[in-house]
Amino acid sequence: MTRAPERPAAHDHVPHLAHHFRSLQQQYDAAKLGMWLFLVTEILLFGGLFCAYAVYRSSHPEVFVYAHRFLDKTLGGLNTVILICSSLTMAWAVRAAQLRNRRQLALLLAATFICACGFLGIKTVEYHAKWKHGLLWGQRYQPVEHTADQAPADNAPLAPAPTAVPPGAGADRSLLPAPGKAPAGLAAGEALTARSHDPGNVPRNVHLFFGIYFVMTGLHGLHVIAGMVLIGWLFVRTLRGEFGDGYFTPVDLGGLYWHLVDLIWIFLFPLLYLIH
Amino acid sequence: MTAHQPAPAPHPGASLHGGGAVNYLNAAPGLRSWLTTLDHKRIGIMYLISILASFLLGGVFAMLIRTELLTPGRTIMSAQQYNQMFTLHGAIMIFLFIVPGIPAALGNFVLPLMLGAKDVAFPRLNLASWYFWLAGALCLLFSLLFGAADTGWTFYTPYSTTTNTHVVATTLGVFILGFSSVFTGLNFIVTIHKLRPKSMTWFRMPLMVWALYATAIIQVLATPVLAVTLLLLIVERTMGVGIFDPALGGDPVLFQHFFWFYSHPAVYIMILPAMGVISEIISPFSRKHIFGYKAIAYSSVAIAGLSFLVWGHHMFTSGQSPLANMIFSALTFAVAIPSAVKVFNWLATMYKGSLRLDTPMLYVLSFLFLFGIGGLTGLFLGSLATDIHLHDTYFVVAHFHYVMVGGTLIAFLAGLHYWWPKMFGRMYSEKWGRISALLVFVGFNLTFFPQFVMGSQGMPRRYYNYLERYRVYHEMSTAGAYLMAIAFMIIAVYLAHSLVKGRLAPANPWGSATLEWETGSPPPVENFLGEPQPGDPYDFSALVYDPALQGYRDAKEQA
Amino acid sequence: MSDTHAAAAAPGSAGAGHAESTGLQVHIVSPRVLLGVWGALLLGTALTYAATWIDLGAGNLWLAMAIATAKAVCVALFFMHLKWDRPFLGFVFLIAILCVFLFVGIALLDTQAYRPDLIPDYAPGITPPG
Amino acid sequence: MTLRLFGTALPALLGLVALIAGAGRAAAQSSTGPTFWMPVQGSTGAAGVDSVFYFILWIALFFFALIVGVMVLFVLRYRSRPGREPEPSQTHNHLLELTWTLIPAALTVVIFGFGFRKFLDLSTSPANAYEILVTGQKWKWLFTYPSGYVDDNLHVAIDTPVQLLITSEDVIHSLYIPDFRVKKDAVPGRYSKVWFRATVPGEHQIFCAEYCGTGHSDMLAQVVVHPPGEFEQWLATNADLLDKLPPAEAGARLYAQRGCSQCHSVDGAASVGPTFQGVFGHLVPLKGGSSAPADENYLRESILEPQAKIVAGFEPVMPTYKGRLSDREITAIIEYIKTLAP
Repeated sequence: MTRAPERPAAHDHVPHLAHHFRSLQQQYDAAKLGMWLFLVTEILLFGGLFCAYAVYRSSHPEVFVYAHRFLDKTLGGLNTVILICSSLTMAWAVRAAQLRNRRQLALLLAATFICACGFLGIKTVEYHAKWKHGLLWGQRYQPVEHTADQAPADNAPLAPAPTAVPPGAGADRSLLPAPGKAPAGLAAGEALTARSHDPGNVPRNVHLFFGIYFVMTGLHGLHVIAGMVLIGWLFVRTLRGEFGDGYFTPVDLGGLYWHLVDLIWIFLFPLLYLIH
Repeated sequence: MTAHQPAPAPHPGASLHGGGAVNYLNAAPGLRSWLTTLDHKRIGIMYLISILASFLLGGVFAMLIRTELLTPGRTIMSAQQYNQMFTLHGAIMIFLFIVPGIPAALGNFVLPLMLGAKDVAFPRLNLASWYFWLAGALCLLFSLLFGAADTGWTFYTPYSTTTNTHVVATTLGVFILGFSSVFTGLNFIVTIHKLRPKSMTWFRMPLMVWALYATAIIQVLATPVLAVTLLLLIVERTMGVGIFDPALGGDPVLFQHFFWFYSHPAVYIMILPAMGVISEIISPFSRKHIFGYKAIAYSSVAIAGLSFLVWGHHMFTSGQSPLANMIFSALTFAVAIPSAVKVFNWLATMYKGSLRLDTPMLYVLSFLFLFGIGGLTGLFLGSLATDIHLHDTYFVVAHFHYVMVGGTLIAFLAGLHYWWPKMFGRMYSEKWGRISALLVFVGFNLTFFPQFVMGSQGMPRRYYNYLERYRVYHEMSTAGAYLMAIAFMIIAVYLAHSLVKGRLAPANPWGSATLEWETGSPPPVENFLGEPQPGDPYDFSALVYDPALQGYRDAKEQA
Repeated sequence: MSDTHAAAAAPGSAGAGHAESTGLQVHIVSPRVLLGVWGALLLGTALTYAATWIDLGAGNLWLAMAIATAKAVCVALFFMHLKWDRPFLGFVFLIAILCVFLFVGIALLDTQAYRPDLIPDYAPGITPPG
Repeated sequence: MTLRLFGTALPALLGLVALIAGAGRAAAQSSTGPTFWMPVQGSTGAAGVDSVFYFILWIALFFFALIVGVMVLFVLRYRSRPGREPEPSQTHNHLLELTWTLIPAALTVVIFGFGFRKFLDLSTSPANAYEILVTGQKWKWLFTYPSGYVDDNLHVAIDTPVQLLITSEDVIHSLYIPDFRVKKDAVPGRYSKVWFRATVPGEHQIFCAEYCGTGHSDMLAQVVVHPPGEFEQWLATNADLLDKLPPAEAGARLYAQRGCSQCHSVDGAASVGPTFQGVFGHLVPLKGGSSAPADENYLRESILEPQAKIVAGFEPVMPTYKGRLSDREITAIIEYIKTLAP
């Protein structure tokens, strides 16, 4: 909770100790409990979306199985890895702050920030591809003809024009130099071509999946942005040398927030990208 | 007990203007010092002023609604305006007034004092929550000026997604108000856990604190779900993400699950602090130790827990499955029990006491009467067979108002009169206090009791027009509403008058044993001049009445 | 709720240290633990990924959720310090999870129970694509 | 002072108790007629619901009298007055507290059970029930009979189990028949079922109980309970009115029955939509300055695609009637509009 009054009240002798606390320990415990309660509200906020997801997945399983193939497992997985790394750097940053290693702290915060940028960058690529193929929510769901074939080429901006490539091969371009065996990508490709040949198999109300996909990842994205602001602010305070003397509460709390953002993605990834 | 106080008379900070003693009111002059204050007492007062303003606004809407309903068909406004009126009346009264009413205004002021703490855990967050309240209120005002939502405060889809009024502005306002509510609750939980002096153990906490604790738990756990519900509603209206809109394949009944998962616990956010106030007042005014302290404390927490298991009783006719209907009906009755326990304990507290029937106590008595009716009529609505008939009729409207106005508002008035001397260091006119308390009681029953009857006779709620056969009930109801309005005006007048002309208040006018009465009226900026000594909050044996002070003081202390 | 009788906080284990000038009792996580958890998380991700190649029907969902939960527990315990913090914080966390389960559970139970009443694929506002 | 206050307050509050109690008693000899609390018992289900209602009412009255009685007694006996000192007594008593926890607990279980049993009676319809499709739309009820005939009132035969299949065209409505103690939401995208067996011939009020916008309180209809034999007759005479009546007259009936009348007057008064009077054959000013001649095609288009041309000064709120009115029905309505000269 960045608003927690950790800053020293002007007249105080003990630096960073607000007037209404008896000891730094008490102040630290209070701040920490406050942050955890804030995380509780975040969990319930997303809880609502998970509820919507559960209800619609159980009522329209075919929609979810069909539509999730339009998401790019590779990019999703990549983002998961990025977030996990950012969690590591963040946790390490807390350690650095506790050990008063200001330089390391600054570096690790910067690293975390860069990871966050990477995550958003990849999300942008994914969103852009969805937009291009009209894979949107509600009435805006207007998939271009045979989206199926192009879907795995979601990451077109990263790959050479996918048109000539057999369906599905596009997916691995992003990671592998040569087009070829990316099981996930291929699986998707075959399934889709199979479908696009007889449209009878395409379930109705596919837009529901994309509505939920955009709401969930969108809200999560907003939280990533908020996290970046928070980390940036911590970074500045570090450069100002505010965390040099063993005072690290803000870093600790910022870390908790960032890990929660990671936690939520850990569930979003399999639920949205890896439906079987 | 009050050893830390400088010798009484003139009392520490007993006076508002100068008079020597420095207190939280005169410590720092100027509007700016208020708008930037981190003092929980000042923030409490700011909240008090704001919520009273919104109560006035919501009250005006209520009077307009009752006037419109005086006759069937058009009386003073169009159907569209009427629909916006009752929507705003509901939204303003619930989200701007009742929810923050007791916790954020009275609670903010007394909680740290009762605990013997210097402030709440996060003073800045506390101030922020007030500014969030302000932002939310402004959003609602904006929507009010530019075509307010006509959806009812429940925002049911698909009506709320299709109507062409400013639903987004209204829901955004409520969304922002959610933050202020969450921040208050979060702050209180941490304060209660971390800021108590060593000697203030859990079971020495005043019951008001227990009530605020239970309330805060609900605020933190339930409000985010309302937030996400409103977010989904907003993206539905602005971008057409059809999660709740059947036209887009969405499920409107799911919206009702979302909405009531917050909004049922929310009614306990509204009533629990009220129960706390009652426990706080009934004991000193009976000069008796509260009966069954632990039972009352635990029942608050029990209500908080159970409140999350009963939301479906708002959906018995909505197409919810019979299975869920059964589960929710059964659980609903479970909530009745802790509430009953509290009532019996309050009655037992009065037994063999010496009852001082001053204004706060009169409100407590009318609370017992009105909340009794409100609670018992809840049985009709919890029971499946009868709810099918009564759901969405005036019976529900009456029940809701008996609990929320007869319960919460009355308790709020009780608390306001009880803590008024502590807040402003002045006594109000006891005579007018009692008269208006009686007027409120009579006016309230006249307004809402007929609504039970017309409800069970079939009059649906949210009706602009109605059949002739319901007319007489509506006329009674409107008459009562005017009577209540008069009573509220009287209250406003004598309270305002007391601020300037009122007799200076002693530190402990009622002879209460909770800590806030150990410090001056009004309290100093630091709350306590010495280290407060928490004891049994309902043991009055150490207190004696001192005519010189016109208040109570510690028996051991020299007058 | 014993946490309120405060002061003597988390026991410092292996890499325990504490900041003299602040006198705060905090546990400092050792690099070994940090990297270990990191590795476990990457492994978990790989597993979730691999799990989609084998077909367990409905089992896939539960497997994926199980792995995700395991990863979440790792993050909460070590990166978020729950392992060394006051148990009450973990309790708060669990309450939140419990609430979400309650909400999702009952909503799911009801929506599945009334599904027969729904008109299949009702969505007049949507013009079917293609 | 205090005493005088209570001197005045007491009669008021005791009078209230007496009122409720008296009312309860009057009602307790439950005839099927209307009582202080409840409307006529117009169906077999009603009696069951009322029995639960009065059962709870008596319990409630008992506890209310107990609470207020004790309160008033204490106020009179223990009010502080010169020389009155509080007498010592227990600050808690587990046995006592347990009793007043368990007794209400037990009672609530009973109330739940009773209410649930009657609820099951209400919700499980007999197999041979006569089915009628109910459609809610802003702000009108439509009742479709097995024959396909649509009426704006609910006609049923007495002593016959009737099952209603309820749905909605636009937003959520709620079909509410107080005399039958029946209420069920009409939710778009689903069919809700409710049943009753009417026992009292004549008309019974139908309300919309779920708020649905401007016309919510005018979304009324009647249940007409026919004595034995008459229902079939009534249905037969109304079933094929398009064949029986000249188009204009049939159109007049459809105008009243299919919801046109909710928004379009025939006397020149503008309401939610423009009036039908003298529309035909004239130029209609449209939103955005242009205008259009009101011929057959214009009227047909306005019915099927209401958003295509919006008359100046009105909101685009009319739902499409595509699939809700047959071609013949639309023609009949147009014929009717033609007859409405100023």
